[in-house]
Amino acid sequence: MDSRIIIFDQVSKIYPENITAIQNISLSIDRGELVFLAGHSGAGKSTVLKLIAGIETATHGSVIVNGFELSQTKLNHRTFIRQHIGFIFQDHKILFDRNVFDNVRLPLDILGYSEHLIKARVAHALESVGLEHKTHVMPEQLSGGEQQRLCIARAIVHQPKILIADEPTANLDRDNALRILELFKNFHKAGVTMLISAHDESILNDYAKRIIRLKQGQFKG
Amino acid sequence: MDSRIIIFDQVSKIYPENITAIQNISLSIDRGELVFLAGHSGAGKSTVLKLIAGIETATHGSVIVNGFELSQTKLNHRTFIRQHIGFIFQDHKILFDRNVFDNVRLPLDILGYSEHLIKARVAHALESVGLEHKTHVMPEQLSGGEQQRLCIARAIVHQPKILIADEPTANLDRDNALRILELFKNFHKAGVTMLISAHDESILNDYAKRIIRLKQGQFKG
Amino acid sequence: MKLINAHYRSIITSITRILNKPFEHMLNILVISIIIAILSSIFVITKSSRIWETSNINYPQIMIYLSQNAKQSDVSKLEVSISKFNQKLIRNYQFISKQQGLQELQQDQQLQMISSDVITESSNPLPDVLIVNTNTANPKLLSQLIERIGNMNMVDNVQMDTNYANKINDLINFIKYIATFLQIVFVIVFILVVYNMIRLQMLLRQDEIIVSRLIGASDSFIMRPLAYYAILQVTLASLLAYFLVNWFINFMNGLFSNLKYLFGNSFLLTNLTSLQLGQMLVILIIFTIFSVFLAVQWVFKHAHA
Amino acid sequence: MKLINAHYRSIITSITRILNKPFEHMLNILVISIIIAILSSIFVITKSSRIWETSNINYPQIMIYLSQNAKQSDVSKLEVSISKFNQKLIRNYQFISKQQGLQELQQDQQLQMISSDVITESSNPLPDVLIVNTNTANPKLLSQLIERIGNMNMVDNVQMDTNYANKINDLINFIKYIATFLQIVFVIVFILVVYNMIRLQMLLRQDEIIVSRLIGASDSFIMRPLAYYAILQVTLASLLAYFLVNWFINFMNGLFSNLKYLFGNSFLLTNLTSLQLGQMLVILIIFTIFSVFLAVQWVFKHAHA
Ligand SMILES: Nc1ncnc2c1ncn2[C@@H]1O[C@H](COP(=O)(O)OP(=O)(O)OP(=O)(O)O)[C@@H](O)[C@H]1O
Ligand SMILES: Nc1ncnc2c1ncn2[C@@H]1O[C@H](COP(=O)(O)OP(=O)(O)OP(=O)(O)O)[C@@H](O)[C@H]1O
Ligand SMILES: [Mg+2]
Ligand SMILES: [Mg+2]
Repeated sequence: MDSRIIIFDQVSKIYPENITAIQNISLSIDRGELVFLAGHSGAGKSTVLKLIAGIETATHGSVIVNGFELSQTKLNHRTFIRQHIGFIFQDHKILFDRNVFDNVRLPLDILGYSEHLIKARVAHALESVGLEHKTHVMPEQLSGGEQQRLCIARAIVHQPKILIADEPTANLDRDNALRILELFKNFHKAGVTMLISAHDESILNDYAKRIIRLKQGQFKG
Repeated sequence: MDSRIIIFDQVSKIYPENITAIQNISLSIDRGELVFLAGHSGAGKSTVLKLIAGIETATHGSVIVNGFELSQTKLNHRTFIRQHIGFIFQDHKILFDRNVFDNVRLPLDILGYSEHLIKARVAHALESVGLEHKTHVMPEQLSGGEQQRLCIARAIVHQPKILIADEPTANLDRDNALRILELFKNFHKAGVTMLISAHDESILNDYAKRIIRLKQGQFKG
Repeated sequence: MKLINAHYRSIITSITRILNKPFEHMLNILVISIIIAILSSIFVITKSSRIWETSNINYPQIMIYLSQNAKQSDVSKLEVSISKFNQKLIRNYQFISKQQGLQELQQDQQLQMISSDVITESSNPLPDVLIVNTNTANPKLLSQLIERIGNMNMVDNVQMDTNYANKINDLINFIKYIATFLQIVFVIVFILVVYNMIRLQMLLRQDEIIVSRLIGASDSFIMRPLAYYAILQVTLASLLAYFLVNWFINFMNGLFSNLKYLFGNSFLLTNLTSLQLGQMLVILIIFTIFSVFLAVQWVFKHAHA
Repeated sequence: MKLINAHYRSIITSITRILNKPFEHMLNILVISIIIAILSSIFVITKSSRIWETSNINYPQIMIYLSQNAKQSDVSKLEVSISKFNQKLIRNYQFISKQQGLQELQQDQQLQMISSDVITESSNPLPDVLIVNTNTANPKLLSQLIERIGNMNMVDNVQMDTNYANKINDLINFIKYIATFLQIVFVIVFILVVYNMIRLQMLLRQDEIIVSRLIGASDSFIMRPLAYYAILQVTLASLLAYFLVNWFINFMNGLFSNLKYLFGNSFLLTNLTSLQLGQMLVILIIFTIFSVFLAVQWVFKHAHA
């Protein structure tokens, strides 16, 4: 078994109207590795993460996740890969028509878990992010930071093999941010492969095993 | 004319189900002042800002903005006050069904500006935040930081008397954050009253004229 | 000036919205126009049948058989008393003398065989007859009328096909019944569909509405484009319905002209006049604005901002 | 096991959705049910009128006048040849002898006055008559039939109210025309309304669909609750429509029983059998699933994720 779980081989992503987000990037990430992705606004961080989850498709080069070359994988199989990834979206993508509990259970519904297991798992995930007292609250009644933590709970509830977090601490004060990073560290210890983007490197220094720096779609130093 | 444009007099805000967000806060802000609001996630920063814009109503005490006691002002008059406030929402509130230009023009439409003036004002606002090259792009094609700057452009396009920004730099890298703060400083110089919340105080140090620190709904030190 | 500009922009906005997603909006317009078309068809049919009803012999005839020894002067007297009856009861009458009666009888194929040899001009057993065309199908009024005529001088016998009278009366009531019933059903359907259309439109634009409110939009700023949108929809639907009804009328009139002999006179559907079309449109638009108002209030309450 | 669980959850979800916003969904159900009710009413009416059509004397009668010197044996021969005609052309026939004809004639009020003195049993000018009830209203077939009968032995004269035949034929075609026309219109309306309902449902749940896709939901995971939702709506609407039609039938039958004498026999609408109801439901549901599929594909294309 290949020790590398994510491989980028000379990947470029050009959005419509010739907007080059990523240019000729190659990288590989081992199973269980913890990698940070840093870079200015518009550097291409989110694009890299979306390519891994198969949400965007590379224009050139190949993206291989868990042995699958994504651009050659059928859409239905790509959604299957997503089921094994936890994704914390930069714009949250919270569903405002249902309460915190029902937001967090969504990945488990997709995987077809039983009601019993769902209750236990959701409770555990909410506890990890410190939202256990908001279980039955509607998302619009949460503060910005609480919403962010809700997204984290949804991404980890099905205990994915790969956890991708796009600026997971952007809306959090230092204490809460450190708490979340601590949580991620535990995941890392449990063998989860992790990719975390951040525009603010200062908070990473204690944790960074490996930092990839992007600048205008290319690797930097 | 009262030099104070915003007055909180023993204000408390208790959300449904007895969630106390703000407890017995009194403060006053002078015309043209620049004030920062700091505090942990859930401290009540957004609540204070929403009370000023009349989006939420105080449970106890009185909130006076520009001479109007908001809780005694009719809804229609409250929307009138909002027209003179620029609000940068923590959750952006971008309309994804229209392009950047049409998002930014919205406040001018509400004020009934002519097409000619709208074009000039929007162009100028987009330029101030560095989004002039994205004028006709759909918001979903913007990176997280670009979306945040779009919100800032919409809040300043009608040159409001009061500018309220709820974590305007949360999604921005340091360079872009400093650029935005520089922009705010220029507004401040032009006489706009400004209230900016942030969970991260480090970036404020160079600018802070006055910092109000919240902790669990109350003033702190 | 600002207000005119605002209205102008709202109109442009709603037209652009419809042009941007023509298929979706066409569906709505089509459904609404079908409902309006059905409503106006029912209106057209009842209106036309009322015209047809009054201008055609479809009310029962009363046959007055005079006694054999009635003279010309008796007939004249009788005619005078009958012409005094209310227009609403009697439309006109017709005198058929013994001689005319005989001629008609001789033209009847089946009777020819038996009558030709037996009955001749000299031995005419037929009475003079006065045929009265009534103007009502109400059985009560008709039986009163028959009683009064029966008591007149020189009247031997009065006959009316009461069965026929009842039939006509029932048929007319029946048609009115069904027409009213269908009209009520389709007015309700129209109300529900328009209200629902606007509610859904608002739900689909809920983000826009909430954000606009938050940055200071007034109720009217939000209502205006929705109202124009709905008015535009209903107007387009009404026009489409007008053409549908026009086509339906032509189609039906084509059929009716083939069926001409089934009805006393040719039954013709007449289209709505432009005045009626205008009135209908105004009523529909008033209702539409009211619906928009209700729908907007509903969303405001649920968006509480 | 997982799949059954998933289906079970989808059903529960769609029921909860309907129960959570009963008013909105009731509107949809009502509109759909009215359309279904109209469709099934048309079906019921055409079905019932077909039954009525075959069981009532509404096809033209042919009167065969035999020559005066026809004997009993001639009549029998004639009856045999007529009974050989196709069932589709001739339902039955009835022989009326001179004597019977005379008796009937003597009972006719108007003729009594002239015939009683003149025509007696001994000097009976009437012919024997054979009345044939036909089974078709097709003018071409009827005139062929008349020609063939006219050429038969001892037949003096063949008469048919061709005018009446044409009327009946036209009327039947006319009703079929309109029924078909209305059925097509309302099937189209049904398609548009259901498709639109699901599309709007999906637009309203677009966020949910997009987010679900992004975290790995398959097409069927997204389609399932929507399909159940739509099926539930259509099923409820069908049931409601069934009651509406039932009520309509009772209402109409009440009216018809008053109008009994207008129609040869009492005209009765019969409701859909439970088999027909089941068939209708199955067809509607198949169509509904197809609509859901189309609508889902449409949204997937536009959400391209
Ligand atoms: N769907 C899209 N269509 C077109 N252009 C896009 C799209 N998504 C991103 N872009 C552009 O690609 C570039 C990189 O975007 P990306 O979202 O990857 O940046 P980022 O590093 O995540 O920035 P941020 O820190 O602001 O989130 C930006 O210039 C952005 O405008
Ligand atoms: N609409 C609401 N209904 C109920 N509770 C609410 C509502 N909005 C906020 N709260 C609660 O009030 C408290 C303060 O919220 P607020 O949004 O003011 O915090 P904040 O300082 O802006 O936090 P953050 O930095 O995370 O945005 C939180 O506990 C939050 O859950
Ligand atoms: Mg990003
Ligand atoms: Mg906040």
